[in-house]
Amino acid sequence: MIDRELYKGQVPAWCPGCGNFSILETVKDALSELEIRPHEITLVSGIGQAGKLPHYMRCNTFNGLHGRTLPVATGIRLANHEMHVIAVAGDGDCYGEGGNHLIHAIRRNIGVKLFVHNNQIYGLTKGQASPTSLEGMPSKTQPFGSLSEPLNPIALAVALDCSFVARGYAGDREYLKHLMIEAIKHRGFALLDILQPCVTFNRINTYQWYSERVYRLPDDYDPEDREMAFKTALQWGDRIPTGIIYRNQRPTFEDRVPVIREEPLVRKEGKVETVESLLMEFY
Amino acid sequence: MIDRELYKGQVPAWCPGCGNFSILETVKDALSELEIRPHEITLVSGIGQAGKLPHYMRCNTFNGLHGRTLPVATGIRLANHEMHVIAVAGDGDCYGEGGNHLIHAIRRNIGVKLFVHNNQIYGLTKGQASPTSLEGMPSKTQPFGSLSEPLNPIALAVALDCSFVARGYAGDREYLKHLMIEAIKHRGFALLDILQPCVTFNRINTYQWYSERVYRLPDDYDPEDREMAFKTALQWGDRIPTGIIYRNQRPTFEDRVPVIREEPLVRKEGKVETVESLLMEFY
Amino acid sequence: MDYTVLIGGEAGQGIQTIGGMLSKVFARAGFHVFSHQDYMSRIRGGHNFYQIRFSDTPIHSSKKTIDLLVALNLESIEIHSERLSEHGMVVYDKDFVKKTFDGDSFLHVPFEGISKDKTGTTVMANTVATASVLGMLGMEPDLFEEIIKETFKKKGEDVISKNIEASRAGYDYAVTKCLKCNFSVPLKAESGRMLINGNQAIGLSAVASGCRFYSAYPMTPSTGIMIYIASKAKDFGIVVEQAEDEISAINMALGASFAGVRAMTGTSGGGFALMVEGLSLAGMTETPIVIAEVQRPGPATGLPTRTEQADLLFLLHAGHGEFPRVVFAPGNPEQAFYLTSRAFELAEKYQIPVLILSDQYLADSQWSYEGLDLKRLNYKDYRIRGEDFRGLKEYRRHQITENGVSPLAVPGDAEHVVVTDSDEHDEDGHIIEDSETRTRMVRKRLKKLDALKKEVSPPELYGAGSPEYLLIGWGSTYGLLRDAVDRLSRTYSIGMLHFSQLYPFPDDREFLKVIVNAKKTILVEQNATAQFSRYFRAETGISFDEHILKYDGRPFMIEELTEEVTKRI
Amino acid sequence: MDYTVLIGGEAGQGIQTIGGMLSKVFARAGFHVFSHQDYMSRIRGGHNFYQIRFSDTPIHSSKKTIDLLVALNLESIEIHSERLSEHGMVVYDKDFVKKTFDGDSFLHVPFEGISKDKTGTTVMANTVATASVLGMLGMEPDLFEEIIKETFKKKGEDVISKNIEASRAGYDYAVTKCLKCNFSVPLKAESGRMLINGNQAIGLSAVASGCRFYSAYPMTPSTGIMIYIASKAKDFGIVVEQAEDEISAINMALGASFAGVRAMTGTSGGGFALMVEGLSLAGMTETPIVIAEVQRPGPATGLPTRTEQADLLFLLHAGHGEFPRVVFAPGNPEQAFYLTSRAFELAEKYQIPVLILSDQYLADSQWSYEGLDLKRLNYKDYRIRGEDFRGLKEYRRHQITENGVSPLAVPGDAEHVVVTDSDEHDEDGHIIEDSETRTRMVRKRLKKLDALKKEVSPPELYGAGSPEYLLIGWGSTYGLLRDAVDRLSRTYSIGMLHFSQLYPFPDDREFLKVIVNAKKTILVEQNATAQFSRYFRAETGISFDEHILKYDGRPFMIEELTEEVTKRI
Ligand SMILES: Cc1ncc(C[n+]2csc(CCOP(=O)(O)OP(=O)(O)O)c2C)c(N)n1
Ligand SMILES: Cc1ncc(C[n+]2csc(CCOP(=O)(O)OP(=O)(O)O)c2C)c(N)n1
Ligand code: SF4
Ligand code: SF4
Ligand SMILES: [Mg+2]
Ligand SMILES: [Mg+2]
Repeated sequence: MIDRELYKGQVPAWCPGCGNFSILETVKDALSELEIRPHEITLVSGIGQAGKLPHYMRCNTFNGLHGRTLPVATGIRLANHEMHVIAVAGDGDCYGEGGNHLIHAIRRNIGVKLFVHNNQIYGLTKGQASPTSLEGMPSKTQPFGSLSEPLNPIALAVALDCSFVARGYAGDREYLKHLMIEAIKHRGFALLDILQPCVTFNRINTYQWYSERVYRLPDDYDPEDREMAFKTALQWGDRIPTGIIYRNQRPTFEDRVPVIREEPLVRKEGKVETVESLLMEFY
Repeated sequence: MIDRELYKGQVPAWCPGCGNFSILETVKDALSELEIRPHEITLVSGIGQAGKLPHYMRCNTFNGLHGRTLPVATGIRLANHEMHVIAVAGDGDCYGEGGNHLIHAIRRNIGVKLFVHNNQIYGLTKGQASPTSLEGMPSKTQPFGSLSEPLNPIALAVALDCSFVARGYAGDREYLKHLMIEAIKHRGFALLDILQPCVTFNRINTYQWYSERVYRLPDDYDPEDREMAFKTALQWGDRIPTGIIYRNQRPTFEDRVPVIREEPLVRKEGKVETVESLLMEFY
Repeated sequence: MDYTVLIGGEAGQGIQTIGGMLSKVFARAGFHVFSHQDYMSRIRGGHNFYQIRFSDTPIHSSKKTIDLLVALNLESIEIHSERLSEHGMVVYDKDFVKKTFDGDSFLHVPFEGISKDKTGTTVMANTVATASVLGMLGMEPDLFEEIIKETFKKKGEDVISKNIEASRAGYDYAVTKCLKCNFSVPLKAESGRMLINGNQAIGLSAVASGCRFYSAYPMTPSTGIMIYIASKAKDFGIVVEQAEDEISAINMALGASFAGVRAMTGTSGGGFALMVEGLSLAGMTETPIVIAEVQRPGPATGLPTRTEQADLLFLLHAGHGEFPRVVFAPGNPEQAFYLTSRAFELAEKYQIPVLILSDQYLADSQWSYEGLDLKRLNYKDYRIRGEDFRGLKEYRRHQITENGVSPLAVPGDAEHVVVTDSDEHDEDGHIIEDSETRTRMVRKRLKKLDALKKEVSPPELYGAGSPEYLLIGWGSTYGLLRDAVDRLSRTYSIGMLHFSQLYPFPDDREFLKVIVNAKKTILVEQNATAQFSRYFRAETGISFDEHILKYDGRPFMIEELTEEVTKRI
Repeated sequence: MDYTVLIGGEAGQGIQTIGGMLSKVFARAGFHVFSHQDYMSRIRGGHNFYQIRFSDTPIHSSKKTIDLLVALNLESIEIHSERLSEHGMVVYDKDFVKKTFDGDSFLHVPFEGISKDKTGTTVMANTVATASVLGMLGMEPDLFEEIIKETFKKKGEDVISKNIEASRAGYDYAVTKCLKCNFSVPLKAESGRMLINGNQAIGLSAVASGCRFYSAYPMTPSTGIMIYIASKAKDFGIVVEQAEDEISAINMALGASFAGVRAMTGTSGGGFALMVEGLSLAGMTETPIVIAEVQRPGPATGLPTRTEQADLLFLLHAGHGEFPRVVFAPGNPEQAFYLTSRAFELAEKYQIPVLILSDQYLADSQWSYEGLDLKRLNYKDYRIRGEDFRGLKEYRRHQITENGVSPLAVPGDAEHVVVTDSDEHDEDGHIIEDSETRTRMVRKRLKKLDALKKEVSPPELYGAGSPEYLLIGWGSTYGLLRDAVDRLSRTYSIGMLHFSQLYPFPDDREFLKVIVNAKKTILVEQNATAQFSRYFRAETGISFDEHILKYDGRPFMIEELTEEVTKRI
């Protein structure tokens, strides 16, 4: 266990009571328990309330553009796969603006862990519907409420054979810590969707709403059974499962790129002297 | 039945033997059978070999950017939902560059039909791996072959509760016509993924490769059973199912936008005189 | 009379409610009002403020000096009290601020206490605060009560009467307790003035100009346009769609426009960056579109809730390849209103993208007007529809014509097909590769610029007819430049040349004389590299003598600007 | 001696194989070679050609007049035969062309027939065609046989010997049958020359400059860079990743760069449009990145396999907000080689994005050189790594320094954390909103421009020292301008001023004298709006007298250009 003080960052600018606080604290718990020191991890985030998290920690940080966490995280991980890389994103960030990158990060099975603060709303921009907002949720930019069917990120990930798919809840820190630790320990890409109450703008999916519905998957649940996982993924309504919903052991992207098999790219010595041979090919 | 000559367009610039020819002819068959006249339909396409299809027909056409067929098609359909709108895309176009739009078009359940010419390769740009290329497929830009798990568009669509999900094969025109007709008749968004041999660049997924594997779903297959659909969607290898894999009747986006319930947006008369009242709100 | 009220506090404390109500009262009373907002990129906490200036003579900018500070927390007093004018007052609730101030210029009003007292809850503290300001200013309480009635109409009689009660109590408290208050606000005028900000003006004008389709992805500070249009969607038959990203937003709007309706999108710099490929697509397919870009300081995320004018050169040149465009940069809500309508007109008439370049300062600043003239918006439908389309013998979407403008028809309305392509194409819209067609099509598209140069008005000259000192600016600095000219013209021969129709550069170059004849030209811009100066030199070869630049994300205060100008004279 | 061979036919007929082999033979023989390619956006059919010019004196452009036309189909004869020189010859296979030509200038060689005869299959028809050209030219067959051996090494002895047999037969056939052939190619030189195109030069230099990460999305005509680097990935330890889209490509490269490796991406105009937000991110986070933009004609998809120089102003101003950048536009593969290395150097030294602006003409044109000097690429690692990083007492990623450059460390190498942000930030990289930090950070970033202006070299002057007539250009027109000067300097006092280091505009403005002193300045550009002229006026206030513009997607032929120049003189 590492002293949690080591991760102490700026003072959060979130609203009092926001679900993000417990996610932040839980990230610290998980890292501390895994004994990952601040310089051994890079947090990559986008723009949104969730995207501010790395500033409230102390660790390597790339706080990039809205929606673009995963490409940046992928680049970092490919350049240095001994670095732990966690992408911290909002639901708008990751399922809206950045949806395409999610699909392809899952396909790559790159060793990046994606923590989505899923508050089912656009928080930072003051309450528009997000891809996970419930159908009909009214907002100022949706004159007739959100008209689309909410995105089910868990089902999507299972369908794409994502090698680690889990759902956590900001209101259940103990279990959330467990899920974070499992995600970080997992080889390959991990999606951890975290239900996060937004106390200011989301008046539907409140702490109470979640608490009444969320349950932990039973111990005998087998996350390796894909069809079962799909069925579980579709559960949403009166009962919302949390836990590791799907997991498999397919090879990671890092495993498959031969040039980084022996050592991380960032530590490879240049071979500028051998460039001479390349020149000769043009004669 | 409308005379197919009515749809006659430019001379195709595809390679002889390309699977696109039979898709083109089948589109004409389907439209002719449905008696949709050239001006009653708009084909929207992107860039790629598939994207050229509308030029080889005669009908309203918006041949836009690589990857952006669905947003354009959505705009057209929202502006005029009495217009038939078909988006014609390549696998790179639609599952690579445009992946995000696919997810959200499915969520909207907008009455656009998406025909994907899935040749598991980038044709027009000369043979790079596409998102559906088999793992390990070598190409000049993938020094170690395609390293990602191929995207399964059918499973993805089922997971997102897409209201019509089908797979066709360019080598089975009769059945393909049936699927196109069903897709066009379907209320809501329809994804029709069409296996299309690229005789020039894809030396793996040839006519023979597909023909040995592809089969039609049996008559008693129930596309309304989502779990069954997911199972069927995962079939890929020795046996590849074609047919309507999943279908549901959820409300369409057009149904849900109140302002176009009575008549298409494009035919709404302006009410500029009533703007006066808006001004008053600022006093 | 020229007073400034500043309401300061944390995000979430109701600054906007108080500020909004007060400005409305001042405008209804017939005063000239100018307000601007300063807020952080957070939802609760931090420090935000709302600054309102009102006067019986025209004003167009914010002052540094404030006369009445409504402090909702201690920080507001710490930050702003040094800006208080000689007889300036601070009103605060010592329970909020958690400190008592004894000075003459401090008035404690128990905002929450009075609310609680009169209504049983503290929720009407903002009403108390607003009313106490009116009391301190010595204004009548009636207009505010009228506004309360309108605002809470939907919430029912009980809410209204409680608010009125709270308001009266706050008002009376202030009148009674503020012995040092020394404001002299004239009686209200016969008729009130309207109050509108930049985002609302663009949204209002879009609705009035027949915009039928608005797709966008939320992005501060542009979201206000979307909110306005969405609020009118039902009554005016408009489809407003929140897209999955900005790329989709612009492509959807282009699809809708192709299908026959007026379409628009709006965003800020980062979102606009994502739309650039679509902009080029609009250029190639000659699809009309209006795009509002409401700037904030960059690069990248920058300062997301603040103001800057640093996307000018980017917008002028955005997009690969060459195609005509129009770029407007309204100077105030009134110009935003007329220019947005002009944007729809030109976009459709010439089948081009038209860009409206605004910024957070303009977006969130309220100006007051006697009225806006709807008759100045001349709506003409340039599309070929129904009978007219059916009557055509043949139709070619990209027909080459003398002025470069081809017939724009609504697909489906006749048996002719409408075909367009992002590849180079022939008159029918089909893909081509030959050298001759390419050359003719490039010329056809660029030909439109000839006519566009005549559609564009020259810049506005204000102040001395042939000034010795000439202030030059564009976009949202309009009010500041005008006010600076007004202030300095007592001492100097000074004028302003303000550009709101930026591109194409007008054919009529008469106005260059003023520049050439000036003893000194002083460019004022809210960016670090004097972008307009560069643009101007590219067009004319002329360089300005001095640059006054500001790039901290905050607008100029008028004193700041005049001081800077004086230094450069 | 100055001959041009043109190989024409349909896509898929092997034009590139024949053209590639012939150019290689000419270069090995020690001649100066220049080739360019003209191809359609399709995989089979249509009309493509490959044009090779070779000479015993330096040449840098294509001629309109051709001396030997290798026609793989009838269309090639129809299109190109009017360009034949007086003694020009057409070689064709009447079975391909499906027509017989009797004229003296036509030679039928049964490409497929000979191949079939000698090897049992028709697959070696291209070898026959290549050899027959060498026979007609009266060159020795040995170099070609050497090349066959190298090319087919992996395919085995049998393939090699069959190809050699086919080649000998084709060669002999031509020598025997071409009685009218009247070419006089000098004997080959002692040493051969290397042959390289623009894309290869950029790729080669990237590898040589320590590029470790290349992510891109395929886009003609930039894909050649990716293909080159991918082909060296294994041997040089480079990660090459085909991203899902261009947005991902640039963000991945930024991630890799942040993590400590040299990173690059490449695309064409439309893909670059999608990268613009990422470009701005590079600016804000001060992350080094090299971006190659290989232009094709726009707007939108335009003519995807052709050439244009119409993205200049777009690249110079792309991105919201203000940040320093460098823009290079190499004039030939040699410059591309040195400037790409410079791009990596400056990107890392100043922690900025560096853009390399190329185009299809440069990308696909081969130039011949005696050699390229690897020693001119001075590789220096500007990152703080390992021990050095661990040795630091404290570390601030965005520390404010005198020249604006902060320490760039490799995260993970020491216990210090490396923090950056797309929002405005403090020296530690953490988000801020205050006015003072903002102002200091803007200044810090822009400060780098001062030093950059000194890093950039002034344009290259060629021809008369103080010419009366001055041709001005940038990027890929370099060879054309030089050749035009060479041709016209017999008659006129003429020179060329060529810009390959476009932005920032160099501090050293000595060279402006040449412009001011010239009787006439003539700008030559491949676009429709004279973009460089606009840029130049923005920088200097100076306008050029004449513009020669071409925007049909094809490069100038040297005759065409000299004729145009003569008209303007
Ligand atoms: C390209 C771009 N578009 C839009 C925005 C504006 N924006 C900032 S955060 C945000 C959405 C926030 O929602 P979410 O991602 O769910 O995060 P949350 O605030 O709810 O944690 C948006 C639209 C942006 N910064 N960049
Ligand atoms: C923004 C952008 N990026 C890249 C390209 C280049 N490009 C054209 S088509 C294509 C891929 C073609 O593959 P696919 O979509 O599968 O279509 P196919 O040719 O196989 O039918 C690419 C990458 C482009 N036109 N625009
Ligand atoms: S707006 Fe919502 S998500 Fe954002 S900080 Fe406040 S409570 Fe949290
Ligand atoms: S390259 Fe492939 S997909 Fe394209 S036309 Fe040829 S065979 Fe068809
Ligand atoms: Mg959210
Ligand atoms: Mg494909």
